[in-house]
Amino acid sequence: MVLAELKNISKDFGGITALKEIDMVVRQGGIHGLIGPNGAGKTTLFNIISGNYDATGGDLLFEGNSILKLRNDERVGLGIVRTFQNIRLFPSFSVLDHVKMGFHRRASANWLSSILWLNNTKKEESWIEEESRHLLKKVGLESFAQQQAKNLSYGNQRRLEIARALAAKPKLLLLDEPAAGLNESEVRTLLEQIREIHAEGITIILVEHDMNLVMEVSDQITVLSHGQKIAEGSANEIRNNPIVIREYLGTGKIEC
Amino acid sequence: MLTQQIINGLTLGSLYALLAVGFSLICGILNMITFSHGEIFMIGAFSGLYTIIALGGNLPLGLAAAVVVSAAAGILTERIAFRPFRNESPLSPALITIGLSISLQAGILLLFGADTKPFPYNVSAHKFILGNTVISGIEVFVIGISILLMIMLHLFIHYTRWGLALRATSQRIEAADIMGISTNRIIAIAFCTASLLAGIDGLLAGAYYSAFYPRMGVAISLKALAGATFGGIGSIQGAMAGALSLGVIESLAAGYISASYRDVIAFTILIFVLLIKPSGLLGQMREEKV
Amino acid sequence: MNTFVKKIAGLLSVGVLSIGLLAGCGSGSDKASKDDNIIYLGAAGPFTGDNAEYGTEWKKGFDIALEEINAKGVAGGKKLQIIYEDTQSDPKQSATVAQKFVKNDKIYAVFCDFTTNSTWSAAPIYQKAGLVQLAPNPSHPQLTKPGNYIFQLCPTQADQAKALSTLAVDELKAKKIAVIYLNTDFGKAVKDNVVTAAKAKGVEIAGEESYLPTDKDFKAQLTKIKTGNPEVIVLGSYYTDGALIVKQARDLGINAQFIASSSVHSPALFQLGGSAVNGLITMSVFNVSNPGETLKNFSAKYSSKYKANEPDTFATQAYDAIRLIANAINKTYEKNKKVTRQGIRDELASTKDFPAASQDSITYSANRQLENAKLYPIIAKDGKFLPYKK
Amino acid sequence: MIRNRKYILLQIIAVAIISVPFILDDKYIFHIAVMSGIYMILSMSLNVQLGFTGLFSFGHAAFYGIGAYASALLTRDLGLPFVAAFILSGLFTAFIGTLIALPALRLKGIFLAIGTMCFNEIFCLLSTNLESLTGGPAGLPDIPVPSVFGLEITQPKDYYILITLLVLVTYKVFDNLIKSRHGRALTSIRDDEIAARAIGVNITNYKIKVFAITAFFAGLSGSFFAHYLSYISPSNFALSESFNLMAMIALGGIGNLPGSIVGAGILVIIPEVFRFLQDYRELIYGLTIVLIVLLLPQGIIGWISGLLHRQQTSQDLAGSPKKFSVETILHRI
Repeated sequence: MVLAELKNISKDFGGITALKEIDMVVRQGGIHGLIGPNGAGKTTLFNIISGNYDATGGDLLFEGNSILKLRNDERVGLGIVRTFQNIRLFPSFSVLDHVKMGFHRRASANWLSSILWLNNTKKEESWIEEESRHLLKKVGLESFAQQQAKNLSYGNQRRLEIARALAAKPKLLLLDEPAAGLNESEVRTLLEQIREIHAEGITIILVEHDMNLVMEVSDQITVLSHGQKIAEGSANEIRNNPIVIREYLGTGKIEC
Repeated sequence: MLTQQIINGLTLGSLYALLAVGFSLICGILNMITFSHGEIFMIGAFSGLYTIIALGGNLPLGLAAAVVVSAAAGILTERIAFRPFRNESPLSPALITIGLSISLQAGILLLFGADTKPFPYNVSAHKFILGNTVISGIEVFVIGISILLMIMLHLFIHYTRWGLALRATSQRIEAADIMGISTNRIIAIAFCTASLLAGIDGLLAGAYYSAFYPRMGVAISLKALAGATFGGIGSIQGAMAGALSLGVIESLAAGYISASYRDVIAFTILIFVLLIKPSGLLGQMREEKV
Repeated sequence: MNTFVKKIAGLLSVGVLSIGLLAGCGSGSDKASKDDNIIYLGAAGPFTGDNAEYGTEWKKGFDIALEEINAKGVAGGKKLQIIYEDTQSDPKQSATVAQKFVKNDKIYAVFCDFTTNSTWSAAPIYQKAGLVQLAPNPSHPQLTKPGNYIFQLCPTQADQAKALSTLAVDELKAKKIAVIYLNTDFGKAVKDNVVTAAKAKGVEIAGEESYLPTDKDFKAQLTKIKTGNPEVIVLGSYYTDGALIVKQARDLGINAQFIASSSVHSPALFQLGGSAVNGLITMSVFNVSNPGETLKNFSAKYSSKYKANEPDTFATQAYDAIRLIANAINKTYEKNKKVTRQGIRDELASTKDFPAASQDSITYSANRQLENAKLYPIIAKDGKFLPYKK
Repeated sequence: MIRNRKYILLQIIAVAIISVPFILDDKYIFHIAVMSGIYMILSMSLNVQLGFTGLFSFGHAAFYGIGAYASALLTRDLGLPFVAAFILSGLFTAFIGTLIALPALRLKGIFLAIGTMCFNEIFCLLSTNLESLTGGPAGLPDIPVPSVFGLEITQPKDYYILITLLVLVTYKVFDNLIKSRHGRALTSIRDDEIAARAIGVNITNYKIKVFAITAFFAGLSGSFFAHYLSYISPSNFALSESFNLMAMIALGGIGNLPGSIVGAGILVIIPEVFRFLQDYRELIYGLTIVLIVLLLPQGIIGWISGLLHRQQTSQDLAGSPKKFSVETILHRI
């Protein structure tokens, strides 16, 4: 079943074409890898799916509906949640507050109720607290709950960012280079985490430079180069695709 | 009346402009706002005035005193209010400079009294009369000096090593740091330049209006900030053009619409410009990076 | 924080603390002398801030009056002393100071304030407490409306407007006049009253231009006025801005006759305006052509004490303010053998033909404004104000 | 348990401070306390906008003025009872706040600061010039004495009781807001707008609402001020008043709600205490602002709780935030 579909997506930046007529199908429950050399347009495509950028042309369907007109935050409400390549945490928030923040779209108490601290706010806040602690425990950050997020190690900050995204109960999770800056063992843990998330039925799109990681977890991979899609298929197909090898892997390095 | 109002506006605008480029330099480089620039203008004016009086009318030395004192005050302001908060919220420097501005006014008031001091020389003796339009010598002088200083500033920024470093720093402080530019020194130079221009402006304005008083920098600095924003913070030409046009707009608004609504009109135009182009008419947009 | 800033901060802290201590000790001695032999008066005015220069003139006038009065003593040998509180003529601070003064039962009367705004914001408080509020300078025609404890000392703008329009129309034979005024309660009152009075006399108004208290550039307004070609321009200004306006007008080649309300009557006008103000006619609240004894005496003392030519309106009105209160204190003491706030109010209200400096004599009307306020036209000439004669 | 005991202690201190004016029973003290209360509401609302949401609103005094003029006109000229005018002026100010928010959304950082400063100036100029409506530069005198459900409020003591209630309500409202999901959303906007959007916060909506609610409370305190002094004029709401409010929240701690109460209290009381300094008062006031920002970047409350914290826990929190409040306000403008 198709969860999201990109049709003819293009993006110009002041006359410079960053993406040209990209078609892509993201299957429900899959892990979709997105690779390509630097400047290939991976992050741009990512930002279009998440709603940070507007596409210049084409259409984007999510669960069958066009969502191109929706804002970033509205897409979060539909279940499209992202992380950032250069980790964007809230400097003044505690670890627990970050996860609570993830519940933002799932809670419903309005301003009036919050200001008066009515029953539904009270209930909702204790539900959020409980769920957040539960989630923290699951990702193994419960001992840091009251600490400032910025004092966490780099690997834990990554994990926290993913936990925050998970708290929003995504249907489609967009991971932007989650392995960047992590050491060997942290990458292993990350791999575990991605598998667990996948096991819960969450669809993932993964932009990653770490080829081994992408090849290992993705069941579908799209390769971009110079703003165009040059290949798509399973890890094995991509490995053996002559165009990919020429355009991309031919440099002799899998890393780019 | 139109030519006369434009000349009035240009004179006023020239006085705004020397302060406005200072705002543009400071705010452009640091992305922070200063509220004590008007007081640097004021102490420049006072030190110039009292030097002139003490030396029995030595104008060049008065100007030199204004330059030295205001530049020193500017550098000190940077050390106290800006350097400790680099790369932090612009709120702290804003608050400190508000405090500095209050205390500088109070200090000058204690030292020299509250009364308005005249400039001891008659500066508007020469007049050029063209039909219905009157231009006095001092107006030509004010506009001339202002343009001269702007040209010098332009040359400094575009054709010297320091100017290059200044521009680099205003593009990206961290990058400039990495490139081996001593950003501390560059920012100090920016403050120094901005402040000495403010000091000269103070003496010029004080002499032009023949009025020196502790709060002389308050209203004009707000207008200059508006002018700089109007033209584009971070751009020297923009700030200058903005200040000059603000002066002309004010003059025309007072002349053809209503003096009571002059400032309402000026500020409303500024807000509209900000809404249409938040970086000002000639300013560069800063891209939000995801 | 780097060491430099630390050092500066440390230095500043020491400075702040020591200034605090010094000033504290200095004024501490004042406060210690709580003597039954002293009758305190409150002065709430602009001793700092935008209008501080006018507050400074108050103090000069007060000091000369106190020297005179305390040489003789009031209410059977008691001394008068003034407690100064700065309001910056800010309405909010004026109200705060009022609360402070009314609760201090050693204070028997108050001078408050410089502007109509700050006078009015304190008025309900003085009224409720029954404490005389004598406003030395405000000239708003409705100033005393808030209650029967508020007294005005300045001829109102209605009086001024009558005198100014008579001068412009009857003496100077103007057919067209223009007004340039400070956009505050004061300037607006000048403008409104002059325009009404002049229109009543059938004069054309060639322009009404306002400016803000912070303005120093009036050329835009003046250029506009110039096109209307008025014969007389009326100023609703204080002396600082008044001097600059006349100067800039002359620079622009405006040759009209300037006339101004009494607020420009100050020697500072000449310092700031130079020769440009020559020929300006203003209204003096005091009788320059034929000064009474009181004014002569005050002028002489002022000139010798402050090394100035002559006192301005603000100092003179401050001088009279205290003498009026002292007079009321003496009278109520004679009658009742004691001094009360109420007593001072009653006696002040019934002041009649009191010889003063700012007017030849002062009589309070039923609504506590000057009865028969007189204004004397004077002309500025080479650094002096001379009686104006046609 | 310790937390609970601390809370009770704080409540006792609060009650003690509130009751001080009653013990002294002095009109001047009550007056100062009422003025402090008015500024507490103003600075709390500014703090929610500037401190918690990171919106550089430098023209808060304009909202204060709008509330004051609205309430004065409603009672004085339309004859509405105080309670109705009070609420209506709050709502009206909130409405204006929303209108201001719409263009303000396009501006960031110092540009928003400059824009709101212009708004403050425009408000003052209009209230000076629209004479038929606002009384012009002379202002509006004779604003009716408020009566609350038939009781006339005349004494500073009565005003004090009212304003104390109002301060407590304001505090409770903002405190509830801040600890709810909406409060977290506001703070997330301050910390990182892009990340906030990416987790589902509708930034536009939140900014508008924050403008509205803070303007509402500024309007209420303006209304209270107008009826308390029974006289208002444009100079009450000048730009310098906005700067005063900013100094108050800096003193108490940016992004610290109880801090705003303390900051406002101190900055209303201090100039009164230092009246004896006369000419030096302004100088000291200015230098005090400089010193506070330099030496106590987290404000007084932050500093004190920092001291207490240091005593309680040993070195384990060495890496804990030193400049929590200032540093985190929108590092990218």
